[in-house]
Amino acid sequence: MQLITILVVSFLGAGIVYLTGKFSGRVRDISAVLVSLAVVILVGLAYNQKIYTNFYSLPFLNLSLSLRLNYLSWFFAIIVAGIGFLSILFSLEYIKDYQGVGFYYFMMLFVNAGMLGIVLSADFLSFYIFWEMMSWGTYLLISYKGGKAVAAGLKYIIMSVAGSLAMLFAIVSLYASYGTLKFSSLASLLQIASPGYILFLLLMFVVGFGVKNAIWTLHTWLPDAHAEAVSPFSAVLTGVLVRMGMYGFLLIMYSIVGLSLLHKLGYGLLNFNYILCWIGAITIVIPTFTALLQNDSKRLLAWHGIGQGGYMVLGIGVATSLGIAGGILHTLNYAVCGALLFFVVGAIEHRTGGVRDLNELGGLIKRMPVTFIAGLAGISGLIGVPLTNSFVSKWMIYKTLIMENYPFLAFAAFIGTWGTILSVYKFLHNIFLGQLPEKYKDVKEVPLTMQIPMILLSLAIILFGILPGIPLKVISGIEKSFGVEPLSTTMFGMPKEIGELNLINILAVLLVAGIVVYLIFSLSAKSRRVNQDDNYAAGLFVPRGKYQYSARFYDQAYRIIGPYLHDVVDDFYYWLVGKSKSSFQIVRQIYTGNINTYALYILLFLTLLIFVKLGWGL
Amino acid sequence: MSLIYNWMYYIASGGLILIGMYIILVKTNLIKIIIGLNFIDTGVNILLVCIGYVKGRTAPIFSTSRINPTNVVDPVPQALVLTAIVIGVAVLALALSIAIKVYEHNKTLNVTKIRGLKW
Amino acid sequence: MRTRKIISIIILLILAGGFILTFSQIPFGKDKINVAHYYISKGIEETGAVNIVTSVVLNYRGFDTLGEVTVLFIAAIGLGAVLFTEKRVQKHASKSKDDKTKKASLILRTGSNLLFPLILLFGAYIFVHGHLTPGGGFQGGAVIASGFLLMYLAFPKQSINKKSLSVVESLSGLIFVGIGLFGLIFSGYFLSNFLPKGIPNTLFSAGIIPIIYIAVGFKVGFELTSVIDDLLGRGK
Amino acid sequence: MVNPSLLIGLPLAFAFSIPLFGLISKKIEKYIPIIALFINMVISFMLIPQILKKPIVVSIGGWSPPFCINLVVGPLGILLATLISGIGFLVSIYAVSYIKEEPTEKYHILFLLLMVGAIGIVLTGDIFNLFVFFEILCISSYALVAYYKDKEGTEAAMKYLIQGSVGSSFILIGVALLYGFFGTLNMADIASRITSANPTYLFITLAFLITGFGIEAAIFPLNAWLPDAHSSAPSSISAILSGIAIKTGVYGVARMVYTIFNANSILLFIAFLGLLTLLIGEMCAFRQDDIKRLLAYSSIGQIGLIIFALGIATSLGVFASLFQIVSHALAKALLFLAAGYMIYRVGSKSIASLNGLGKKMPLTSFAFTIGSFSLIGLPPFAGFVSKLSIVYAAMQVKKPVFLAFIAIALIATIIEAGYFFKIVQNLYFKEGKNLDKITESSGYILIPIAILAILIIVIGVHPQFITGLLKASARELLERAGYIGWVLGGT
Repeated sequence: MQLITILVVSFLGAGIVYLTGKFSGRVRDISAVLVSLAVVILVGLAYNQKIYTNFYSLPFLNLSLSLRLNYLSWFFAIIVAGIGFLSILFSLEYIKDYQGVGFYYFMMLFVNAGMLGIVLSADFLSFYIFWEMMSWGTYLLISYKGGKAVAAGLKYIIMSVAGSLAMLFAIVSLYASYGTLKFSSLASLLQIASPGYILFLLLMFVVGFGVKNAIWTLHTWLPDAHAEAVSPFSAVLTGVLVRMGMYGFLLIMYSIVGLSLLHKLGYGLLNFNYILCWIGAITIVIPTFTALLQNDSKRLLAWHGIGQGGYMVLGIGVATSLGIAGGILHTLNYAVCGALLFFVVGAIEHRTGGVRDLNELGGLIKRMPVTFIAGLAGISGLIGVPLTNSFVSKWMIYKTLIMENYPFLAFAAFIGTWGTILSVYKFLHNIFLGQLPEKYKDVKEVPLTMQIPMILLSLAIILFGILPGIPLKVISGIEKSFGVEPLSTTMFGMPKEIGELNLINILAVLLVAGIVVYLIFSLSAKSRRVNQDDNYAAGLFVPRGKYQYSARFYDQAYRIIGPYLHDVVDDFYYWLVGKSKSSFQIVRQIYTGNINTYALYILLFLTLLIFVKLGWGL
Repeated sequence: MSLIYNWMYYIASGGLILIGMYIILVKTNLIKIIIGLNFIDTGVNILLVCIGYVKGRTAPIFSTSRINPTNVVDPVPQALVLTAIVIGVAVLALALSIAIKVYEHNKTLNVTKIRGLKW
Repeated sequence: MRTRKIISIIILLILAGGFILTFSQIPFGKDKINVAHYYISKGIEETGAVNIVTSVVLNYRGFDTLGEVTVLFIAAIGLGAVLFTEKRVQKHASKSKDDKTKKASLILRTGSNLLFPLILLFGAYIFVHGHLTPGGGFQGGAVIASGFLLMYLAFPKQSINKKSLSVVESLSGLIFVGIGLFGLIFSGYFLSNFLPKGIPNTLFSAGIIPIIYIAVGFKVGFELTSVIDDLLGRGK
Repeated sequence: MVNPSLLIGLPLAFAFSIPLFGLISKKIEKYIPIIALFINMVISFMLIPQILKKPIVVSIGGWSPPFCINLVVGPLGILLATLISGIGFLVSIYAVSYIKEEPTEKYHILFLLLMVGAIGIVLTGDIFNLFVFFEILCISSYALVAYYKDKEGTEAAMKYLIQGSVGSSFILIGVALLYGFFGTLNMADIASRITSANPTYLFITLAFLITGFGIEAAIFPLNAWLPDAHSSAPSSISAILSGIAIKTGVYGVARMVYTIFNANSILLFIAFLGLLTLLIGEMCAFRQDDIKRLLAYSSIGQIGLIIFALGIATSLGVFASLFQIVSHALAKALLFLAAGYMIYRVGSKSIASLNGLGKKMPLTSFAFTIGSFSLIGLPPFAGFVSKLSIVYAAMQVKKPVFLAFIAIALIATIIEAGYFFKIVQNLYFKEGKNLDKITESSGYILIPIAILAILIIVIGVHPQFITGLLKASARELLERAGYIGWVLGGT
């Protein structure tokens, strides 16, 4: 009942918000916030409960739709609800000047509701239904801005439909073989299935979830979609929507197929998990370095979104207790950081009139201090600076890779982190540091409703960075439900058996170091404060316009690595589409417009029927 | 000889049908194509009558008492032919009226040139 | 074009083969009568019509005939719909030309005047006696339409009143359906022969058959007339 | 008990009386089809519960079945009759303000007769009568396609007429041969005697019948008329043609193959043909710039899916096929009606001209979106459930060939998604030109569109409304002994 309430509130809430929007914009805004807050509270209240309910039945297919709640679904549900709430809050000011605001709120809430449905469903049919609802809702939201977003939306939905059809294929074949779609029953029924069939299933699901989670070769929709969507929705996209794929991976690999079966798939190095790990590693390296080349702030973050997804896939691919926990924890951590960074970009966009080009921004630190701090927290989180959340999850992933003797994979993960550091530094620097362009002189800090989500998320980064035990407790519950040996954790990190990680110690060390540094700096000579506009270059007046050394930041690096990072996969897809278009053109010419030819077709068909019958005795 | 006698009507009906089809396949004049349709129609009607015919029997009209009920042909195909003819006429009339319109718009009856709609 | 001819001939040869194979299973001129035995043996008794074809057409398979009437109606209406626009335009244009070009000869005009009532009478005879002799509503209607065609030939400028045509058409159609519905009311079956059968071989026999045939005769006659009228490019 | 012959008799009477009403007032005419089809709809709804208990066999004229024409109102018949009268009713409401070009009176007569033909086809139990009703449907649709009398319309009607009458000649040949073989025209009677003839030679007859009905059903090489006719007809007629007329062709094929001939050997071939039709239809639709032509090609694709499911020939397959018939009929009627009015407002058929209409005609565009999502097969719309059933039915037979087929069918769905999503984006997210004067559709246009959209959602969310009837219908097609038993008595 509780789960049904959550879904009903979130779906009906979306409708109600849309309807109230017809009367008053203000009421609509308030009710949108209230609905999303109510969902957060409802999900929060459901913590640590185990629920299973049937909510609908389709007697003609002998199927019933059901919902369930366990640690896994609660973990994702709270991320969905939380990020959803914050993005709605952030949207209040951001979206004000757009057309069709009612539609926007409706779709935001609808997509959130769809995602809640995905994580709460207990059988594949309801999973698929909510999945598709989320997909088309997302498509509408991505295209919402018009212009370039239209192409991005189309690209997204085509890839998404292709993925979900692969998934449908697998789901229906499951149903045809076993007569049930319940996760729990399938989990036991599949234990006696042939490895070939399991591999086929996993392959189909990997395609389906991989499109969403943007693993390499299926990732090409993501940069466009993230860049062109409105920023609050980009936050939802990168933080939670894309991670539905992650949820799917966890569900199919560990909750249903199970670890013991997974290990039987393949021979030696050619086994499923190892290949998945490599896909994860490639997904880390290539997109992270591609991000380095981007000049569009959202596109840069989008490529990082792909790269961080690689860490998660790598983590769960290794399939040890620590690795899985690392992967899941990184999902949460990235959701926080990613959403925060997109909020930051959104705030910048909001104040500068939609500027995303990193070469045109700069020096906003004084003008938008809160945003700057949020951005700093976000990139620290993304990199995994100690005392931020991702430090823990990345540490866990590295540790797993080293413990399990995967040196190359570990190396790939490290390289990824370097790339991350390089490119997010560019991000932060080009926006906030350096010279302030003339035109942004009057830029002000964003309003409070936009600050709150950023502040909350920044706090969350620090909180989970110091107290990783909070999410890890839930995660060990998840692992227990997978039948994996649960990770033992403490509030501040890991116990000794695995390899000591105690963030209190680190905190203490860093605090001491920080105090020392501060003392040194405060004792050393004072630097003179200069007005931001007060820039002289060797005694010459600066030409108006851009004078910033950060324009084309990594120009040298481009020349070296640029050619290798060309997105061949994307080119391949475009080639495929082009080829199929031209082949459709050929097929189309069957319909010549000449009635004699059409009559010929009819008679050909008739004779073919007769001929086939008489010739081969059909 | 009896073979030809037995097959004559079938040959006529099948032949008419095939000739009609050939016209539709090969001729480019719209009116000729419509004539071809009519050929097929006529062929089918003959076929129907052939099927109902029984050698040496008379029409199923008992206007005089001399007619024996066992000595009449099958009345059903004749009834069907009646319907089929009327339907053929209806299609023909409509086809001609559309042909008039097509000619007005295209100034030609050559179907290879009336190809505004294709692909 | 050449290849098309060759292909079509090949196709048609295969088709001809198919026909031969099928016809070989349906011997010509043999007694294959199955269901129709019932009609032949019981027809007169059950329907009162001595023309078994008529009893099949109007009673046993009366529904087909209703459909057939409908098809003809559709053709007439469809023709009117398709040829609708240019009528008014042409009427103006043709008026001036008509005087010189469209004038029938005296012989034709006199002969038509003389023959027209006879043709109508003949047509009426055919459809009234549909249950007794070969003939019926369709044949009679066609004869009537030929009379009107003759009139059009003789007097090209005059035209029949379209409105009254359509009224007759729809009234006779309604009579047919109405009889069917009356049958439903009186005996529980659509189009059942609920009227007394009378003595076979007399004019007033066979229940609803003559009534329907009269309606059909009018309907077919006027529909074909309106088709002719439309194709001549005139009318209201 | 309501007599099912009223379903045909009443609209026929109304159609004949339209000219008479026209004498009274020109304004009444256009409401006659609404009244007639509404009565029809009510009658067929009333009949459904009875028929689910026991099918009704009505003889016309009062003789026992093999000797006269009879209506066999089984679940399949009533399902399709309800669908036809329902959609016809909605389209006739639409036509009240949509059809302005003279002679409107003739339009309404032809429209009503088209519906009579369609209902007759699905209800009749006599094969020659089937042919007659088929002709009623075809001839009235030829005339209606040419209704605008423009260059495209007449050309399309001409092509449709030639192909269609070749098809109906084939049907008549088939009927004649069947009569030659068995000496009877009652479908149940033929079905019970079918084993007495040599199946090889009988197959030629079946080939003629399949080709004949296949032309109306738009199976692949026979469907060249469809894009022309559907795109040039008035939109209300396109909705009927796509929603109903081609379904009657499918019904014809299904009746012949399943009930009469019991031709199980050909089913795989039919499934293959369906798949081919699906692929070709979607490929052609993808490249269209003309919205109506695009929808027409999409109809070809959907009909391919329907025929594919029909070829699966398990009870679930036929069920899914019928479900797809219902959901496609609703969605395609909706799409044509909505697109028709958009075209009317914009004045152009090109897809690009629909840009930005989402803001000017929000309700129409919204309905269009629902229709296209349903066709793609997205939940929670009706198309999802039907497509899911088809996929499941194909998987359930556990033959590798069907597995491959359904995989290809799913790939075709991606193509379909490609063009429909593009149109939806054009509606909402692209900037249009010269949209200032465009306003939302009027009431008569919106009511049918809204009802169809609601139906799509309701069936999508709660498919149980119709699944009972669909299951019974599937059983009717598959259990031919039952069908013969209803008509001839005994089993």
